[in-house]
Amino acid sequence: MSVPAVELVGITKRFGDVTANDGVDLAVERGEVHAVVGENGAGKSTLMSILYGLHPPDAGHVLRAGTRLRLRSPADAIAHGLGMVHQRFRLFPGLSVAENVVLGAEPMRRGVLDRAAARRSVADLAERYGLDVDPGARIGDLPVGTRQRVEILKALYRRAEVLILDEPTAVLTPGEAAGLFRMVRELAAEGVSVLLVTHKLDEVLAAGDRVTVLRGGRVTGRFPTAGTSADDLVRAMIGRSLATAPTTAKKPPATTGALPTAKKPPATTGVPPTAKKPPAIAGGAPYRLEVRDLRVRDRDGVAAVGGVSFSVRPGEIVGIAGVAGSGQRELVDVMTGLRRAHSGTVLLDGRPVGGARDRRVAYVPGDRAGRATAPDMSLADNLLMGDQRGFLLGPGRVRGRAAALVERFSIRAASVRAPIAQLSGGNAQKAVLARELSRDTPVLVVEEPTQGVDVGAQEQIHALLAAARDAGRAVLLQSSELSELRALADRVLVMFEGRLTADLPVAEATDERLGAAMTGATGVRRPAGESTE
Amino acid sequence: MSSPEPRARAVARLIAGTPAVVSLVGALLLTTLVMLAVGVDPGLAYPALLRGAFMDGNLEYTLAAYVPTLGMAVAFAIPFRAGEFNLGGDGQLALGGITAAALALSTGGAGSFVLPLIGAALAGALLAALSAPLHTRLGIPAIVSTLLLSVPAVSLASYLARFPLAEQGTGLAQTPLLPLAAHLPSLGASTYVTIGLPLVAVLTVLWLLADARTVPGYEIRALGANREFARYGGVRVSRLTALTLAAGGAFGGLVGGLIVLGAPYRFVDGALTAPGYTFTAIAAVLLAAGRPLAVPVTVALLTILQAGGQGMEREAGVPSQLTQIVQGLIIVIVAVAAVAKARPSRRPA
Amino acid sequence: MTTFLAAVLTATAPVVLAALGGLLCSVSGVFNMALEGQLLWGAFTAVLFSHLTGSAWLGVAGAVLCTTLYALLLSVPAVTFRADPVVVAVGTNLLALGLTAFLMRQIFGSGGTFSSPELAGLPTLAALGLDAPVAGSQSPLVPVAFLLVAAAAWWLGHARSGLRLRGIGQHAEAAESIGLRVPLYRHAAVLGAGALCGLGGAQLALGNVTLFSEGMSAGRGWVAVVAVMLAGSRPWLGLAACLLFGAAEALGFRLQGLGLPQQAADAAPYLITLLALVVVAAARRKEAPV
Amino acid sequence: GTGQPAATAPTGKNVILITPNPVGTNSFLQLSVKGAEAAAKEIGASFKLYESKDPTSIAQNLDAAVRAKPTVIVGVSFSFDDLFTTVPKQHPDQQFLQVDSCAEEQAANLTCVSFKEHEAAYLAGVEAGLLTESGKLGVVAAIDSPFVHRWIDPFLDGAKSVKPEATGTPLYVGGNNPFSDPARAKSQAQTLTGQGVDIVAAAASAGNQGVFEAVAAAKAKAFGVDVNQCAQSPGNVIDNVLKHVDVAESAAIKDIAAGKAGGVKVYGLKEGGVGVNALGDDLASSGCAVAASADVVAKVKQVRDDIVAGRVTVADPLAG
Ligand SMILES: Nc1ncnc2c1ncn2[C@@H]1O[C@H](COP(=O)(O)OP(=O)(O)OP(=O)(O)O)[C@@H](O)[C@H]1O
Ligand SMILES: Nc1ncnc2c1ncn2[C@@H]1O[C@H](COP(=O)(O)OP(=O)(O)OP(=O)(O)O)[C@@H](O)[C@H]1O
Ligand SMILES: [Mg+2]
Ligand SMILES: [Mg+2]
Repeated sequence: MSVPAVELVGITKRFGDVTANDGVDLAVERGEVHAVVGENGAGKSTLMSILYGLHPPDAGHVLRAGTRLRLRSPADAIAHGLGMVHQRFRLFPGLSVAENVVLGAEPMRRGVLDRAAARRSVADLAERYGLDVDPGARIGDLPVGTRQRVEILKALYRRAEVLILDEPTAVLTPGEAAGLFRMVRELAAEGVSVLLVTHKLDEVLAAGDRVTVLRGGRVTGRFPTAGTSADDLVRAMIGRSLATAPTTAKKPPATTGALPTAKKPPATTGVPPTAKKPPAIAGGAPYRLEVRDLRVRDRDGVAAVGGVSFSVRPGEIVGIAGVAGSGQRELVDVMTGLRRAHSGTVLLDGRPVGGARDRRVAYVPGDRAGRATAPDMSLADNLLMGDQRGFLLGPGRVRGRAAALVERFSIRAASVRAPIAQLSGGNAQKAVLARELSRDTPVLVVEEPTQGVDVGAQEQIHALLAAARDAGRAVLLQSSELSELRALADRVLVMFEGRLTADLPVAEATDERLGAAMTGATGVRRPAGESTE
Repeated sequence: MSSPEPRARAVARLIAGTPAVVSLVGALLLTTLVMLAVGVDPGLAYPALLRGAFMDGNLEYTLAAYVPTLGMAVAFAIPFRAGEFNLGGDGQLALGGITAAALALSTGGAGSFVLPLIGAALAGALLAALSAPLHTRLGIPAIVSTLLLSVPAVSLASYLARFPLAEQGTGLAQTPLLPLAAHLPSLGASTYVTIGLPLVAVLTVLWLLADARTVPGYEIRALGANREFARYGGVRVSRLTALTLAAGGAFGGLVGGLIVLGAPYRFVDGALTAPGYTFTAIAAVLLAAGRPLAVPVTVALLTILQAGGQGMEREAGVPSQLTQIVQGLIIVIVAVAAVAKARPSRRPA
Repeated sequence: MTTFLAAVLTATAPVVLAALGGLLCSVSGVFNMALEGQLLWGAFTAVLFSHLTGSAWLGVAGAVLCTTLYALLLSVPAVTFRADPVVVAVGTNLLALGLTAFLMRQIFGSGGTFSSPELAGLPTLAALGLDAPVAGSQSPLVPVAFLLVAAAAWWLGHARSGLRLRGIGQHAEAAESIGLRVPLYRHAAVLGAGALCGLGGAQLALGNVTLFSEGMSAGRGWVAVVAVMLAGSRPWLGLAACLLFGAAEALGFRLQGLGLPQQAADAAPYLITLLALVVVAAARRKEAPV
Repeated sequence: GTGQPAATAPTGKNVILITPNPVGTNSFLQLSVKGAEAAAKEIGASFKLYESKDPTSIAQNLDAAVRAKPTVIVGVSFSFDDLFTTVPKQHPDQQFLQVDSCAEEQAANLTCVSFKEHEAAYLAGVEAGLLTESGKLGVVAAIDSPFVHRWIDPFLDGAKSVKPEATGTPLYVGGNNPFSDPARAKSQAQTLTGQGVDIVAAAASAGNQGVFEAVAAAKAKAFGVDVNQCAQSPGNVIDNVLKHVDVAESAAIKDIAAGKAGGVKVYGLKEGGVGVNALGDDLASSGCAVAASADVVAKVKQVRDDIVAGRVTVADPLAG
């Protein structure tokens, strides 16, 4: 075999008591797409960061084409042809897309930054790889999905010979993800080595050549993708098979050790939840949540939501799909009380949602660092938010409550007193879910619940959502994973340019129909008595 | 190539393990060198520094300076926990002081010292609270507005002391002596250590408790850590911003009142701002680096340095410029030592 | 009116230079509150070198060099050791106050004020043959100060290093991950601010007047800090803030002559600046209703 | 300050001087240090200077001084009025000297030295009234405190006594460091000269030099304060309002050391404790511009005699 393009040898890394990597060996050939999978907190991001010069390893070293590297900072890594797309964005909020992409390797003309050239090359790259971005837009104004695309453009622009992608598709739409993998294959064909960290095993099997599985910081499996099944990977990852495939979580969740038994309504065992009659609401109203002709304007006075009406019954999960920036965010903001509507109403159990954050709605935001957590606060403090009541607040109570949630939702954290920023991406997401799902509210609004969480946790989260539904809560689920929507939702709403372009029972929500509605195609069936105008 | 490396690294780690010690030792070495260079005998200066802070009856001055500095530290720290910078301490101090003086004079002492203190705290709170709507409604950050409001407030107090409330026939711009009933009771024999000390101590403890063990304290911390997160969690962001600024301002005003109601029992123009309590306090809070419990300690450190500096001037005959040089250097070095304990590294990725 | 304008320009120039330095630091993500002490140090070293060499220009050069070196006292602790820049600044400001007063006694043999007919001050533009109504009475450093603002505005917007500096200030980890040496840029910004304060101090001590007196920076560095807070990363806005402030101050002097109390004149620049901020912010609010 | 760690004198005598502010640029405080140092030397005592930073530290310095039990404790200025009302009574064996003011209730062990600087300012005003061409006078003072009006009001009164139509404008430096902001003082003097003022009296401490620079450029003239400042800007300074703090203070210290303590010693024109350079024997070599106008000098001497004789009384702004 030829000399690997890059090789990690015996990498060990500890953070205090946590051993994130424990003697990891990993080699990537030239032109190979090498996937790295593992549970949340298995040490994937840490390994990639070491390779990229962000962390010095405690032991072990990195070889590039057979030569030992001294990686003191990313500058050294970049100098050796490495490029990385981070799980957490590293973008300059006040600069434009083009500036973000070229910074550090700027096109110059007569000693001066050549903005026109920068925009052109960014536009060209974006077109070539089918990534939809406006090179002139300010990063701070862009939705997360678009930001992710900018991160990818940055790596492409630098023509890295070894490209590290840490969960690049976590916030991409399926179309975009497909585009990304086409691009990855193309790059590999050009001789680029790609390290791909992801939780989506279908992506691994489709796009990867080989897979390395990490568990608790150690390598627990190495597979060629050919002839390997998702189940093989899962077994290496979590040491057992999944009881049910994630896509079938709609069925009553199988009992696994990690599941919160308290949340499981006893009546559901063996009975398909969809067949269950929704429990009655006080006052006899048929709907938990009613949205009537809602209109929201954004900062510039442009209609972000232009007349949306729908309702959610108790015991129903309603999915929301749509390309990023179609008004989902504003809609959710109004439903949670975080934003005032321009006109229209949102009723929750017959009473309007109002003013400040409405505590009757549990809400899992899609923007983890921006809204759902305070990265520098402790895990315990993060788990408390929304439930702070009364006046006195003993640290024992806070930590005790946190410890219970950590236990119940199997969040991997060294200590509940450490900043949540030290948690791995997926564990932070689990913490947010734990906090919101543990609250007993009539309505649950969830954005991208499984973004960045491992397959085991995905299964668990889906089960929890189903349990919430079975408990009679109304669940609104916004997700860019169509499979997730189909697996969980009873109905799927599609938004396009601030309006509902579809309201389909799940059985009719095929990829084609959803895709059409997401791009504004009309002719979609609407339930009687409701209108989108 | 690789054999000497681990040893070098081990040594580096050993040193890095005790950076606070190393930098403190470095600090002392450096200041000693500076002393020698400028002709001060360190053998006289250091003991004089300590004596100036603790002995020969100096302890009461150190305590007397500790009280206002600690009060101003809390005045800065409360809004700081919520992510707001209160740089208007001088204005709150002066306005509180002149309000206390005006109340004591106009009531002829009928309100004892309690009414003037309440008035002082309210005046400071109102001034600081002005910055809240400027931030939440107009987007003008408190760090700017508090600073811009500070000088006018100091000027206003100075104007009042110079004209309407002025004592006649003296060379200084000052109010007349305040009525006896309004004087702060002293603790023990000293005139400098008054009940201001237990008052500020109790209030500080209350703040520390509120910060660590109450819902508002938690919400304030969350607000400071991530404003959007707090809003998402149902925190009344605007109201809490105003509340923290007002609470900080109240501390500032209260300290002004305490100074005026203590010796020399009048508002002397410039006397409240001249000692620079505001900035010493800010430095102390920043030194505490987000650990509220450390604030009383860092305040003590800087106060001792200042009180001791005076003693050093008097007793070792060190001229005041040299005291400033030594203090300046020590502050720089303590700032380094405070963080040298390797900040918790943020995770990447 | 011309004397008024000339007075505003003269009074503003040192503040503009210091503010520009502070702005570079704030763009790079370091909050620089050490301007006051550096301005003082610049003024002292300018007078010292002018005195030693007999040339005002060598005085300026000496001030720039010495103040850049002095800025190491901020940059090394704050950038290399990541100490809190505000605390460090409190220390270096105090140090500058003591050090200048001490060295003054050692070198010039007297405390308080040093001035001498032999001390070379900066020539006016008129003396250099450039006589124009407002400009004639200014030292060459005054136009230099305003040109430097223009240069900085252009540099931050168009030069590669300027863009990188802005990026570093916005998100240091992001800058690091694209291989930028964050500390390097920050050191450069802080030292650059030192150089600018040296220039500002030289203008103050050899341009505005020709002397050194203890504590003569007299709060100009703090005004510069306020200007930086107002301006964010926009040099023109910083200049505007300085000019507004300077104009309000000069107006205050004139109104004092008409019976306005000194305290009101002292407060005026701050109140007018705040008022201007409020008006601008309110107008912006009206434009874009939420 | 110029405080040197002086070795304890063999006699065991010592003098402690406490200033209300850092001495820094303050020529008045510099003089008081000079006087006390000189007196200490003469009586064979050691000398220590305690510079205060603010009112609180004044009290602390005083307490520390009392503990040191020196021959005499000297406190400078009004800032000691409150303290010297109480402290000397508590320490009857300790001698105190207050310079430039006197505590309301004077104890027997407190000696006071005060000055009628308004008389000297009046004389300077007479000179200004005679020399002004525009009839517009100005004053640049550090801050608007009652105390500095002792230089402003009598100055303008003196000018009006010889030129009734003269007008006067006082401006105050103010700002962050009013006592040491020559640039701002210069700017204010420029404001005045821009308005046609041709004589500016400077009472701005370290700002004075800025005033001199401004008048030099505008072909106007200035007055200095406390010490002879004529040489600082040759040809541009007419005269100075002098206050011989050093002389008076040193005399008082020597008296106290000799056992003659107590009472208030007031130094006016009569006692020679205040004055202007025009009255001095060394006028010709003083460098002051007034030397060129013999008639002005003659008039000043006449007014001085009138004041000493009580034919003219100068209003003390502080007495009002
Ligand atoms: N800077 C840090 N300080 C402390 N602990 C850390 C730090 N970075 C990572 N860890 C810990 O190291 C372990 C591995 O984290 P890492 O981010 O590598 O996981 P991951 O495999 O990327 O997980 P995910 O799939 O959730 O992103 C976790 O337990 C995490 O909490
Ligand atoms: N300026 C911003 N700062 C921080 N986070 C932002 C910002 N803009 C958008 N986001 C985050 O990006 C996410 C998407 O935002 P946006 O409303 O534009 O898209 P959307 O319509 O909700 O689509 P999707 O959620 O499918 O990406 C939200 O979760 C939001 O929290
Ligand atoms: Mg990760
Ligand atoms: Mg993850």
